[in-house]
Amino acid sequence: MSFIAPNFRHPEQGANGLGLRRSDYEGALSTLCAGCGHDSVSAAIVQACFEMDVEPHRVGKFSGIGCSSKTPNYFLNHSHGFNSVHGRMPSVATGAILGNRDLLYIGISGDGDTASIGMGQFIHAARRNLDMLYLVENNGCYGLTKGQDSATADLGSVSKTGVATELYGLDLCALALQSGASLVGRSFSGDKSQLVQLLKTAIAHRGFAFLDVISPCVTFNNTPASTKSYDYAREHIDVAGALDFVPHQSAIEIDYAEGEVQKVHLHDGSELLLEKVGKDAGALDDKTAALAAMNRAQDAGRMLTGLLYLDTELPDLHTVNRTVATPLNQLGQDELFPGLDALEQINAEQS
Amino acid sequence: MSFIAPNFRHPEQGANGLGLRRSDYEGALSTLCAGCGHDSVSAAIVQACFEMDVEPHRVGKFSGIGCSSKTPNYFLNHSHGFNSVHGRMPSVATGAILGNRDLLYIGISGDGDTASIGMGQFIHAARRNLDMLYLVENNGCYGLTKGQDSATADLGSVSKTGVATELYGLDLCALALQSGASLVGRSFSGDKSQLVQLLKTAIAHRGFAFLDVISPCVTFNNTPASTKSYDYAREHIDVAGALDFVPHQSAIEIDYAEGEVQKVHLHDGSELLLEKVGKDAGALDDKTAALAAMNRAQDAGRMLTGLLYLDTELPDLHTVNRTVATPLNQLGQDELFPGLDALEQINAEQS
Amino acid sequence: MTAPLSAVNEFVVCIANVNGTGSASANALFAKAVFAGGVPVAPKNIFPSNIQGLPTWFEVRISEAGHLGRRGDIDIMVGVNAQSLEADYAQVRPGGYFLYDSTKQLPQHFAREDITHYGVPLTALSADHFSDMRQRQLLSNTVYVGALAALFGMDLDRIKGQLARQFAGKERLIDANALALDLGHDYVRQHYGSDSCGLKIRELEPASERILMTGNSALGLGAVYAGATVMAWYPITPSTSVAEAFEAYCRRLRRTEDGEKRYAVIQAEDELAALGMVIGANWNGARGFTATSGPGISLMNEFFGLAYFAEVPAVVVNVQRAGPSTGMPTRTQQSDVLLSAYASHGDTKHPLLFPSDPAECFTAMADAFDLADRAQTPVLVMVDLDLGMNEYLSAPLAWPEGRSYDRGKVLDADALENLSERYGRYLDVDGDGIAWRTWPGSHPDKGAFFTRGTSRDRYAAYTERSEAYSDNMERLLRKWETIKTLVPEATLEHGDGEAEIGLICYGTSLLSTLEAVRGFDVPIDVLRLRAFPFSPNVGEFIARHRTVMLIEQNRDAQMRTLLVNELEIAPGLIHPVLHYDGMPIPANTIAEQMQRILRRTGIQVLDKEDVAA
Amino acid sequence: MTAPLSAVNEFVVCIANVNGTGSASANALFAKAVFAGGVPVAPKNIFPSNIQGLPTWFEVRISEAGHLGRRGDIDIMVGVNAQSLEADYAQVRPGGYFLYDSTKQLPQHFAREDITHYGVPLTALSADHFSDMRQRQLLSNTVYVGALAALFGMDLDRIKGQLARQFAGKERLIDANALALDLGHDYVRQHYGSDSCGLKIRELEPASERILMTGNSALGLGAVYAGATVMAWYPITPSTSVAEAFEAYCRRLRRTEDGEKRYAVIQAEDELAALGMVIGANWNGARGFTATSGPGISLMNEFFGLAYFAEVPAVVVNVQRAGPSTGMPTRTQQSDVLLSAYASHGDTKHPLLFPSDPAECFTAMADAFDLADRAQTPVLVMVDLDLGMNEYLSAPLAWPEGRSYDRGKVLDADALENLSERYGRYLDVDGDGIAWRTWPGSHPDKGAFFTRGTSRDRYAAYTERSEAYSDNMERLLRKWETIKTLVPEATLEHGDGEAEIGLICYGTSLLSTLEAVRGFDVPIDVLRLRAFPFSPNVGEFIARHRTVMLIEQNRDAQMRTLLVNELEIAPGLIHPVLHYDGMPIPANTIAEQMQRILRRTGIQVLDKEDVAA
Ligand SMILES: Cc1ncc(C[n+]2csc(CCOP(=O)(O)OP(=O)(O)O)c2C)c(N)n1
Ligand SMILES: Cc1ncc(C[n+]2csc(CCOP(=O)(O)OP(=O)(O)O)c2C)c(N)n1
Ligand code: SF4
Ligand code: SF4
Ligand SMILES: [Mg+2]
Ligand SMILES: [Mg+2]
Repeated sequence: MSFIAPNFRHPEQGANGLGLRRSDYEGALSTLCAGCGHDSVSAAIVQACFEMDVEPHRVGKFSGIGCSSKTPNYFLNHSHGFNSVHGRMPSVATGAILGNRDLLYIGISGDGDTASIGMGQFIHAARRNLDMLYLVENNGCYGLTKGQDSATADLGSVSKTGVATELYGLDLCALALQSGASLVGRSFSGDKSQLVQLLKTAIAHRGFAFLDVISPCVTFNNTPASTKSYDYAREHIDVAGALDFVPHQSAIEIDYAEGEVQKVHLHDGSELLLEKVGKDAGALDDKTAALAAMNRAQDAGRMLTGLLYLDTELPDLHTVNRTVATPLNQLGQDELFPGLDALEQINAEQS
Repeated sequence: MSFIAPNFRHPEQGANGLGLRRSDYEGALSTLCAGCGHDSVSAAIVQACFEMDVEPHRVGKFSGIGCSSKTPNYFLNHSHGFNSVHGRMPSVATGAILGNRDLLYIGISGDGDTASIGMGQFIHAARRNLDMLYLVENNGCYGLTKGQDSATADLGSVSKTGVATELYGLDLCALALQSGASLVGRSFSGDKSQLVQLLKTAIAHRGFAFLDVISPCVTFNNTPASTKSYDYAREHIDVAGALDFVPHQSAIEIDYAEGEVQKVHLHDGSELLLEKVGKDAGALDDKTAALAAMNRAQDAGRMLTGLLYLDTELPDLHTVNRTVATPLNQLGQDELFPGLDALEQINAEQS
Repeated sequence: MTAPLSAVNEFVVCIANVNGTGSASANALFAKAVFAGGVPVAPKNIFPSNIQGLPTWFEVRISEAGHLGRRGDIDIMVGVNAQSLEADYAQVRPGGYFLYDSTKQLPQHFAREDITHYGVPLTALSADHFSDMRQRQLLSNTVYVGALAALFGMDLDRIKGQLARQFAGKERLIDANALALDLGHDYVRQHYGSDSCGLKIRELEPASERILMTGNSALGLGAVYAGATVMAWYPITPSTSVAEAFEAYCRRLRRTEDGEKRYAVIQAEDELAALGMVIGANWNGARGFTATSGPGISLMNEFFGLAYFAEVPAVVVNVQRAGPSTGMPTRTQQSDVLLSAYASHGDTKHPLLFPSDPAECFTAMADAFDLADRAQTPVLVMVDLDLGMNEYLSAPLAWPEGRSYDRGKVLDADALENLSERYGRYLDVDGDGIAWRTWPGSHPDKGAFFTRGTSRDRYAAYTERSEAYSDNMERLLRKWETIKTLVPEATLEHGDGEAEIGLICYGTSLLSTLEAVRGFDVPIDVLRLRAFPFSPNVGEFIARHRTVMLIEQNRDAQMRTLLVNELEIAPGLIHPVLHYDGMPIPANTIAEQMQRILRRTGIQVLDKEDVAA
Repeated sequence: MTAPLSAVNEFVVCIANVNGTGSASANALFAKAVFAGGVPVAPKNIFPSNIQGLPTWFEVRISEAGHLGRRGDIDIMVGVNAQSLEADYAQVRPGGYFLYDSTKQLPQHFAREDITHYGVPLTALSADHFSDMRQRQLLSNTVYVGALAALFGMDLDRIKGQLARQFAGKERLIDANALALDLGHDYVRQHYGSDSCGLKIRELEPASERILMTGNSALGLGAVYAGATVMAWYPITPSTSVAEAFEAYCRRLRRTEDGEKRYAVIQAEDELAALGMVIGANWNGARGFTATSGPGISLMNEFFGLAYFAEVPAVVVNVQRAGPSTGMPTRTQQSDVLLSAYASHGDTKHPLLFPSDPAECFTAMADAFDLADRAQTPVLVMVDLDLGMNEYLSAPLAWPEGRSYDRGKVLDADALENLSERYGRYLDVDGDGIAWRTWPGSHPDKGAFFTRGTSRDRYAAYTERSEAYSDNMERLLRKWETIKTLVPEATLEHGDGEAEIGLICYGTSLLSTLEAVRGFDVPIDVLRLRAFPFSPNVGEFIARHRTVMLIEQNRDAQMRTLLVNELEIAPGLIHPVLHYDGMPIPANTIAEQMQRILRRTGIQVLDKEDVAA
């Protein structure tokens, strides 16, 4: 998928810039079904973090409940993880982010976890532009409770139950966008290279980076008539425009024809190169155009993948809050305790 | 606002087609602040129900908690009402609608009640295309708890607290549309004639009719720098196109230039006449165009009011469910009890 | 050397497998076939909280004597899961048997001398006869059923008959499975003869008609019979199959000729919404219910308070699992008792029903709807994973001739028309604490009222007057007294009520309790609670017995808290017998704790096994 | 004819007004001025659950003797609300006084002969002197303060001094209010002289330093001093002002020179999210808390279970209001005790702290954070609307010199570096049931673990093994034993501990209990609970007293349930004294119920008023 060859060199064979190997980014053995899309997503996260020189222990991993929500246990073993309760991952992540602004936060959720019980928290996390990667492993069903339709199941899609979905399927990208997320992308667990590029972009971005990843459930929703099956995804994907993520360490000199490629600077100094597709492709931060493109694709029965929206200017929650640079959890009594004089003063005011 | 003079005649002076007077549609004395927008909305509901010949006792009124949610007590005294818990009105209404498909259901909520604690239920009620009118009295703040910002408070808007809102304000119309609502409209409590027309349309419609009504809170959010104040609303409204609701009882013969007016048939036999505004106005059921129009208006700091979207084809929940015509609550033991033979048969199957 | 176990119709089989391999239908086939031969069985499915690849066990207790609680040890193990093989092997009782897949050789150290080994090449036999990969895996499970049949001397035709029922209409499957049965059966006969195993199954003429059914199926069907028309739910183990059963039975029993539904089942967006929908439906006069488990009950607290205070009927099935938090979703417990009884902030109490088997589950739904309608309050039907998801032996489901729905105090259009006094929604006209309600849309100008969770006067008008508030709260207490007269009585399950020792239990602890009791040679009475609040005979039972023990499956003795609190009983009078490791309570756990308590209270008894030893 | 009441520094004033008319600042001015003169006051604001136009009362108890609970009747009423005038008028004690706005004439039937009437043309006086409409309304309230000052013989300069403090920096407001004070004062002097009213306020030299502050302000400030950095909340009466106070004090005390914040306050989307955020912050090593009321606690049940089971610290302030459901949002109660103690499905228990006044509220926050960190569990600080939203007389807020934050068992980077054994998140290395935690990001390759609400082994690895599950649940019980040693002890508030009669109370029932006790002429001991679980002296107290009564503000005697359940006490030994109408508990309610109980238990006592009568 990458249209520019990566020119990033590893310091030593098999190790990244931190001298860590890929295995340092792995997690516990997966207990998911063989062939589950979620395992591919975990692998892509391992890959992206490894290539981005992410310090594994400087990551906080979050999830709700579901097969997808189990996956944070299956990558980054040296990170702390928090498998919380169903649908409430966003709030737990919010608190953690408030408590320490210096870690990289990765939240993994499922379509059941996010689009049903977690809808409110999802929308509000987007609205606050929390500085995190929020990834939904979207299989259109409730895997862990044995295959019920989720709210992202498309109208007419048929899972293993054999009954066609009769309700409107929610588009999480559109909802995230409409709620204030500053980065919105969609991918497919079977398209690792695109997914890794999107993950790197999301990691480099400061703000709420939402990725909706079609991740088939082989056990309950990989039927011929399912719109979340491997086959269907492979056949119905439209790519919004290839992208290449260029980490800030690497000096780049690239040849590209003016106007064909859009260049975006990310907060950590990285650069993003985007191929422009079609003549009606709007600017990356044109919300109206992005929504229109998504809805048009949906109407045409297609799935639009790639980076769909990016606004690097939108302040994240800490910026809005004007939080001090030192993480709040690092402040000790010296910095936090207002002193006995102040207390005496306050007592005097109340008497 | 009506561009066609109503030709509906009352059978007797001051009474409607049912022989009821306007006072038969009123409720208890309001305890809201003098000048509160919500009281105007109640008055508009009274007006619409009166003019539509709604049988007052065939209405179910629902709400959550808040000043807005108190209002079902202030209209239609002969209807049963249910003032439930904060943010959960949609689910209570869903159950009631399932239990009796024959009543008219009106749900009133606030922007706090819907856009924060109630976001999940709101989106899912829209997604199910529940046959109800769902109206948010949107004042950008939490009136009853003394004026905190709500999630619909616009970025930069300043309430009585004096602090400008620092987060992205949610657009409930856009979210309803993106979630599957079949009717979406916006109005202003100060524009009674538009509001009454929208209410009538919503009442005649079968499916989820969402109305976002800017309804200023005179006590906490009617400041000069508030985008939900009376003055601001009056100065920043764009009308999406005038509409005229023609009840099914009245035979109409209207002159209008072809192409200027769009005619829509509603489920109860009523007709809707819509003036088309601007050359880029899409069809009423073009979701992409409707979203684009809303987002463009918002970007321009304007508020787009009127009927923004209508899809009369989308099946409501009962249609999807294939529920019998007789309301479920009318079925007695005769219809519901499967009989002792069937039980014996089932016992035999388990042995 | 230990002598090989020998028993007829009294032993425990365990099949240790991997989940996601389709063993469920083979396992069920075995248990149902035993049952079809008239022999009482209690199958228990012990499965992991994941979909594929982790250990799962299917434990079948076979007991002509009717001991159908969990015994806690294994007479014969079918070990086909490499991951757990070591532990499974170790678990076999001395003298017991171990059947394994001999397609690969068993590791050297599997060399217990106190048990008998049966190697059967399950995989190889299946591979030799079936070509489709998935079918091979599935049918290797059926092969061990055939092998077991040979060991236990079961009638193969009986099993094939069961097969035909199980796969009715799927001839290809029936044939393939029949072949697999033969393969296992014949292999064992050829290699081990027909008398090598001391465990035997002998068909019986059953004394009375019995069924084998899961509690959840019975609950779902019970709701259909009870006239429920609205079911709103959110998937959660172990309650999901209540919704599935309700929907499946409705599809069969509640559709018009042209397929229209006399019901609505909604998968809600979460448990809060599910209970909200149930409240809305009942408010509107339709019987609505939901089914959930612990996490859902936690989320429903606010709505429970609303339904209590606004007096809206609601039925909630709580299929309990091991808590707290996500806990162990596929393990059983009785640990939501306290929360369910007092759910919500403020002063609240909710009636609970505790069925013990499928027949009672079926009836409990009718009782719950009647009680909810009559008392205008939420009612919880409390079961657990063990009863909910396992096939339980039970009397057939029964509906008493002529039993009709009690919709409680509802004023319909006619009654409203004839009403001479002013209608007051919260007016206690009958003195039982229960006022008359009306359903929306009934009458043009009488009976409408505004329901709310805030304080109101007797005419449903909003008020913050202290007296109106207290008046209402006190009426709710009067209603609670009325409810005591409406719930099912506790039942004496053993003894004549005159013993010195009294045991109290409820729900799925019954069978193991009865089994434990039979091991003691002193008179013991067993009382089974069937509802909260408690019927008067509960307090009497406690007062009449010198030593009272309460058996329950949670850590904190939650039912004991309810007893003490509601009956004003000194806690010291009730000795807790607790089990909370997530497995169904075994009889020997109860017996051991009973021994300890009796010793502590100075009562000297020996249990029969001690006597025998 | 009844003689006019006459009292110095011992009476109750009530101002009956309409809400939304800005009376709050005038009312506060009066109460604060009395207090500034050294006289103990207890103001109580009784307001409706709406914003404008409904009746509201401001009741001020003035008591040199320090009786600062609610007395329950009124000596002098200021009646300026037409809606409630009739009832307000009726409420004045025989011999009492009634001050009204004589701009309009009082209706004919306001003609009680047993009280003294003062007509003061509040509206007219204000209208004559102020032009702005809104100001006229506001200042007519200040006029009655001036009038009261004249009746009670208060020093007007004292009030004006208070005025200057209250409106510091707003000179125009000060001048206008001073004028309004004079208008009321002068009118009364001219028309009624200075001796017409028998109720007088005489300034005192206060024995000790005291402050007047709301509990919520003290809680908010307490959190600042306790080092809280994250506050997540959702608006709900009566807890909102905890968040407001925390934020306001942080803005003042916790910003860098260039305005950056050493804190974050987030208005969450609901209470579930609020507690989720608090859990996330604490998990990450930042002290985080939330404040809510009953409905919020109900919604938080699932998260309480998670925090309990995953062992994440969290502090939750519960400002209780009248339940259940929405109940009476602006009325007080102690009715979330049971739910708070056992919140969540499954077996769970949470420590509760019960401060009784602002100084204790302040300290309770430090205690709560220390306890939460040390015990790695959620801790609730339980107050109620009465203490939370009313100005309470209190000792000054105090922070013991040298008290430092106890962050509990946390392994930092160095400790991890030096760790020789394998780190186990749930390993009970110290035998107190509390294991060591680590904060994310501390060390490159040691100490990371996966937090979950599902069963895991001592090394935090997922497991469904029964033994690992039980092992963990039993360790949590050991931890609970440790917690008992960490919570504040119950305190003896009256008596020498040797009486036959023992009263137990907690929170805001203390003052009225002490006042009720003083009316009896037998020895009575009063014990005040300050925490759940209970300190050992609670059980001892109950054992040592022949008659024990428990005073609480709920219908179902919820604390009694906790006592009985946790201390294994026979319920019959604890007589409930209950009050639950939403108003603060008055002393006479307690005294009456005490009388009844004593009579029932055969103890003959007369209370002092009976003696006097
Ligand atoms: C409060 C609560 N309700 C229900 C459940 C049961 N539950 C576990 S996982 C799950 C759905 C998971 O679906 P999804 O998020 O799509 O994950 P997937 O398994 O498909 O990856 C549900 C409903 C729960 N754990 N908690
Ligand atoms: C569970 C719960 N949380 C909080 C509250 C407190 N509360 C009452 S009304 C309200 C907000 C109302 O805002 P909105 O819906 O916008 O109505 P408005 O008063 O502005 O019309 C809140 C938070 C509550 N009643 N229940
Ligand atoms: S059930 Fe579906 S989602 Fe779950 S692990 Fe298996 S394939 Fe993946
Ligand atoms: S506070 Fe605001 S929303 Fe509430 S009644 Fe007053 S004006 Fe209306
Ligand atoms: Mg899913
Ligand atoms: Mg509002």
